[in-house]
Amino acid sequence: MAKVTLAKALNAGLRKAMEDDPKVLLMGEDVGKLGGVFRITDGLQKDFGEDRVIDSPLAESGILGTAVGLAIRGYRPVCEIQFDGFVYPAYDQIVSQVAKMHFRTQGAVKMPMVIRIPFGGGIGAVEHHSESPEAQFAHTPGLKVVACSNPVDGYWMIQQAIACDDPVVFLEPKRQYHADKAELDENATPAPLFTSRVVRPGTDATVLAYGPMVKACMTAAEAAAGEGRSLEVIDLRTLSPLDMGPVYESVRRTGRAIVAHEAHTNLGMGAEISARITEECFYSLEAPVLRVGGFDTPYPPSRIEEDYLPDLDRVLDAVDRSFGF
Amino acid sequence: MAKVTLAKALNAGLRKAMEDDPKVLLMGEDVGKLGGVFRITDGLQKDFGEDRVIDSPLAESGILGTAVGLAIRGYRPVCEIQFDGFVYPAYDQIVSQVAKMHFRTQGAVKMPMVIRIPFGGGIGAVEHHSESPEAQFAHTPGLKVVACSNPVDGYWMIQQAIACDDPVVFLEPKRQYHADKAELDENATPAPLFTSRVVRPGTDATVLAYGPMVKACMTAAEAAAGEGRSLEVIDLRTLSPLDMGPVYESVRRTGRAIVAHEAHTNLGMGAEISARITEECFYSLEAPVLRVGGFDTPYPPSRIEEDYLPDLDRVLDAVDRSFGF
Amino acid sequence: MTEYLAPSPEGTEFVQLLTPEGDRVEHPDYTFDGGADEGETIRGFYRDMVLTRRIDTESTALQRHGELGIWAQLLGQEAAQIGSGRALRPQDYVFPTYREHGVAYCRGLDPLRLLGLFRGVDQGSWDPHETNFGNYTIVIGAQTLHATGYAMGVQRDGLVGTGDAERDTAVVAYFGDGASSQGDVNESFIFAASYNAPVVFFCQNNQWAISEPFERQSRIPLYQRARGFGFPGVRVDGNDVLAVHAVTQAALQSARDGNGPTMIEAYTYRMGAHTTTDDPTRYRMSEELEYWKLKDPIARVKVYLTRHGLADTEFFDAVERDADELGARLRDGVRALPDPDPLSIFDQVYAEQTEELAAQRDGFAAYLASFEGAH
Amino acid sequence: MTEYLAPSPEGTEFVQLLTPEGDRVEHPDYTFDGGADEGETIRGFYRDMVLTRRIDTESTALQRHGELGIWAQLLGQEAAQIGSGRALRPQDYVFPTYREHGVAYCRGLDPLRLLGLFRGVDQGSWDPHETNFGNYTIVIGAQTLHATGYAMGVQRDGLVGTGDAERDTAVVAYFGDGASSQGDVNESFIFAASYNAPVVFFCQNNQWAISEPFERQSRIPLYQRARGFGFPGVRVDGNDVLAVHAVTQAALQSARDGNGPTMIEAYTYRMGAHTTTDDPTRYRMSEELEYWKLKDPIARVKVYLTRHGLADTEFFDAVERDADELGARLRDGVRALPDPDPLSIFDQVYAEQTEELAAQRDGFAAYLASFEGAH
Ligand SMILES: Cc1ncc(C[n+]2csc(CCOP(=O)(O)OP(=O)(O)O)c2C)c(N)n1
Ligand SMILES: Cc1ncc(C[n+]2csc(CCOP(=O)(O)OP(=O)(O)O)c2C)c(N)n1
Ligand SMILES: [Mg+2]
Ligand SMILES: [Mg+2]
Repeated sequence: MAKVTLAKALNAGLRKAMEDDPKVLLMGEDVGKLGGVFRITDGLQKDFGEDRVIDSPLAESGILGTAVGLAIRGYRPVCEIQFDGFVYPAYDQIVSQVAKMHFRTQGAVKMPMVIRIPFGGGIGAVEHHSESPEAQFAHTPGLKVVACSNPVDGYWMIQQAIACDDPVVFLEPKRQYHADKAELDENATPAPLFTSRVVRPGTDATVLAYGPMVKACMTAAEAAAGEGRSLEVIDLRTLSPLDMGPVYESVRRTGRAIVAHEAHTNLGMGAEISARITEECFYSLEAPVLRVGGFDTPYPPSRIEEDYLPDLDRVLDAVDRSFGF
Repeated sequence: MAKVTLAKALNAGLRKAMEDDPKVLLMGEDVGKLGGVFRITDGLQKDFGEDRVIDSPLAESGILGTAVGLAIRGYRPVCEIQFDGFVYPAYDQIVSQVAKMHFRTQGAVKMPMVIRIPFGGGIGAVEHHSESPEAQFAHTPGLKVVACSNPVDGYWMIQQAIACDDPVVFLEPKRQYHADKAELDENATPAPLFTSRVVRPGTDATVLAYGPMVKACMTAAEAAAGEGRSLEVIDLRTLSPLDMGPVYESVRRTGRAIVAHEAHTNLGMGAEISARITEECFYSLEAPVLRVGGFDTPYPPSRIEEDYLPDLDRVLDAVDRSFGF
Repeated sequence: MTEYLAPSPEGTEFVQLLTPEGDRVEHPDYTFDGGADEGETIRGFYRDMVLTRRIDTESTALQRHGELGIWAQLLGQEAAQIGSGRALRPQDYVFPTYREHGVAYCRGLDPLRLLGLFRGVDQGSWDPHETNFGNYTIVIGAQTLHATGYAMGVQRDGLVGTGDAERDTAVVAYFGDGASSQGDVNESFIFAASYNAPVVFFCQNNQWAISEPFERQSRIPLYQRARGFGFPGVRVDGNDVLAVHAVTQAALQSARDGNGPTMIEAYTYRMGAHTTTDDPTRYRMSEELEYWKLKDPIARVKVYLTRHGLADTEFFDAVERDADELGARLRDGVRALPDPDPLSIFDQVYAEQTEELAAQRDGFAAYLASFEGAH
Repeated sequence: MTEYLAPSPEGTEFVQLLTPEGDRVEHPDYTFDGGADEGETIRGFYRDMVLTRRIDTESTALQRHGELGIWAQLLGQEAAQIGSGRALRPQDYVFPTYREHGVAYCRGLDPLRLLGLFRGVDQGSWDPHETNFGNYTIVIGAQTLHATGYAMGVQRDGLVGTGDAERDTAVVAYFGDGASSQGDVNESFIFAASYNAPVVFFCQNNQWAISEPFERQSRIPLYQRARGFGFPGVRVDGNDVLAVHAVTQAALQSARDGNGPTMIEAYTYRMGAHTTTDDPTRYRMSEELEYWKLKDPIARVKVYLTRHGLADTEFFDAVERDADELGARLRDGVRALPDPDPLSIFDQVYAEQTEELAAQRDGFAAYLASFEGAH
């Protein structure tokens, strides 16, 4: 297969999952003829029919609530939330039903469901189209939360999420959908879904990221190398559960850690990761874990979103501050 | 005024606020004749009428959404969510409208609204009646979040929250509603709303809590004193913004910090507080900030909730572990 | 402008087949189908209702004695639940609220499973697939969407309109008058209508949502809500087990045949408190209760059976004995319900356990063990 | 069982006062109130619609030239918006979606304020109290609850049914056919009916919710939804400015008089794309567009004015010139819209700034300053 974008890779992954298991359904607003506003489901209704690629009425709680019923009936619904900011009408169904059903029934009822959410900013959109809601879902027991950062992971992770018997909130960095292409080998064996990955080895400091921030951190590492600083970059990939093993191992070597995400810094993933690293690697830390996140304001008007979003410079600034300790 | 319970103090505070400002309205399910399932609004509809104490149809999004409209019209709605687990149907209105209106309109529209939520467990209830949703609101810019822990604070904080021109999520430890009484002096001058308070001075370690956990931590400090350990206990009172000044000051003295809450540990308030303390007091820490929280499972059946809830023993256990470093 | 019916106590369209006085009456659209032996069927309904009421009164007593944390009473709603529950076929599927004890009984779920939830030893964790009776849902209205989605699954399984009575499947969503105000319930109407899903929306209008009267939720009869969404709605005397059975049977068959959703408003009354923690005297008149006592769902059937010599004292005594036995079984059974192992909760969060949570479990186990010595 | 009307292209009840061919027709319930000088009023409507369309086409062009990030087109919905917008009194209050450019124009809001949102220099931050035109709401349906709550406030202010035309106040909630499926919209019907709030629910059924046809949302005409909630609903030709004006005027007056909510379904068509990022060719037939072009809301008024000698070429030319001027003003104005100061966002989160956020602001200011030297 040729080089593909994240959008195409996700589309191919969804197609593969639907071929492999007739119980897999896609649901959401405009996922049919239109193929979704980002075209991630492009062509799937044509090939799998309206019963398996379901255009829903305009109601997110309805989408998630009916998906719960379909799951009880033995289906594996993959729900598309059109934009991150529109997941909240479905929040009650996700937090009180999807997340708790397995626990409530002591396993008698499983929720093999995927909730696809294009997330993050940087596309010049209006309000509610650039949110990063991951921390709220990661705080909710019963849900699993993952974020892909590149086409190859997108292709494999979406299939693994669909195959998982637990509900998975699947975060897609919309800013990357049509950006960098990557070579996709459909015969490769992917890493397990709930694992983080060292994407760039280094020795001086550990930089943790996921989704859209992985790219920024890789560029930052590149730049830092120029200045003679070797940064190890880890793509967390899974946010709940967190795969901290490789992180602890890395921080024990480097003694310094920086966590980056677009989500608000206050109570973002960085808070939990900082707390855990400090608990586990206390004596190895040369500096406190530093966080580079979106500010604690609502997402701003698009003309200044690049000021709001953490970028290469702010990551490097944090690295400098870390070495300042 | 005689000694009062938290329930009575909140009722008195609401009454005072309604007397002071005719624009203050109470809304919610069963807040009228019944006075709410916890009787916090007892007698208020009788005295202020159905236009100011409004029994709403059974729809939380409807309650919050109409409250937004009332606020735009110049009213100061105080919405009661019957139980913590039932705030989620209103989550979209809270996160995307209440929290963002001031920012969206650059201050042209204010949201002087209070969202009262009886929260936490320990009352032997069924599912959804013992949740601790504070972290999700604290993660949301535009909202302010406070939690009272005793009758005197309840009386003052509810009035201060209503007087605040920003939306305030007001968390009430339902387990304490009808527990310990306290002497209430209505002529005293209360501390500002968004301040934390040292409720027990100490020298060896700092224990941070809010709402229902303050009591457990005070008892723990009592017990620790018996074993010759002097714990300083701080009632955070405000969760967003956090008032970290007194916390840093304390931790710099003691070198050890323990944060306790009923909410799930993962991404709970303890994570943010741990991250901030580590950032600010790095060189003063003798041990990592330790967290004592609810487990990362849904709230369990009531017959074992006491095992689930952090208590005196688990706080002391954390203190021991802290001294183990 | 479009006309609409003004509010009226029992609505202009009100299906009744057995009056409070115990007289059978005709209705143009509905007749009771009692099967081969109608008398036997009605005796069965009577027995079902008496046993259901006993489950309720017994559980209320158990709560008073501290054996249950709370109990949601159904007193007065027996006909609505037995009439609809007995109209179900084995393959049909039920999505209940937290008050459908009578429907649970019809589906063959052991009442002790219900008590487990109200005692707090579990959260109502029965396997719904064993009885096709879903798990109790406490968040108001949420289950109506689950029912609609399940019905969409039934459509995809090709089990609608095949004409095979053993296979064609309908789904029932139970909800209350208060629930009719929730967005989820109205969205379930939207989805069900849009996909023509085989679901019956069974609303027990028991006049109250805790302390709020029905009028707070709607100013017109609730069954008329369905009109606004493009499917039929009907109001039935919820205290008339024969009418409820007839109306539900028709709605279920219509769904199985592929004619889509129907809304049924069972007009009834919550004779007890909302739950054992509620105090209705704070918000409603005792006259109202007296008025409804005259419409008791069980009494009218007893009168009918007696007057027509369809049942004798022997039968009624036998039913009482069965009720006594059931009561005794519940009393003994509830005390025997084992408290869960605190460590078990860590294993029930996910189908595929995470290392994180397993570690938290081990940590807590070690912590608990650390006290073994102490005590 | 309750009857319901089967789906029909334009419904059985459809208020029209000016045909697509430009002929005035009678309707039993509604007559157009053109005031002292009807001709003048209708010419005004024509001018309003032409200018509104120009705002739309100009903005679409500006988006193509990269001056706007996105634009939500109203092409084809001019009559629905001008007809309703011109029926408002100064004291009435509007809660719009993101597409009510014509209503904004009627309320006297400078179109440049709208462009600020679509350019991304702000989020549509006009002060709604200056024009009684609320802020654009992007989360589908949310504003219908705000409108209902605002109307509840109007009731509490005693400004309903006083008989004083200067004071009695109505509120209008605009929403789309797709929005009718959202829980919030249906809950707003519940609350409005329960409190008999003075709110008019104005639905522009433009046949599409992005790529989803109206039929996905409802299988019966949308105006009938109101029946299910106990208040009147009416369907009007949304491309007939006279009918929309008449129907809206009546609904507003009914609300001001204390008769509660009304739902209006303005049956119209989204002639453009959903937004400038949308590609309708993926999901709808060009025939459909051709069919609706024949119902153009502006053309029919021009024919009417001309045929009855109510306007001459001079008038039409003058309107064109006004439109050209407006277009020029928008082109120049939009480029002049200043980008916000990145630091300003920290000051707009709260009415009472927090130390926490002030500190974050200072930190960011220092960080930005650290580059001053660099560049
Ligand atoms: C979303 C939500 N809000 C509030 C509650 C609290 N609550 C439990 S039962 C109830 C009233 C329900 O009334 P109704 O739907 O008529 O059912 P009934 O109890 O009368 O059978 C309320 C408000 C809840 N369980 N869920
Ligand atoms: C809660 C929510 N879900 C999804 C969206 C994305 N979205 C924006 S407009 C739209 C379609 C709205 O259709 P309709 O209500 O008919 O209004 P129209 O755009 O046709 O004027 C959708 C799905 C949104 N803005 N809000
Ligand atoms: Mg009820
Ligand atoms: Mg539309």
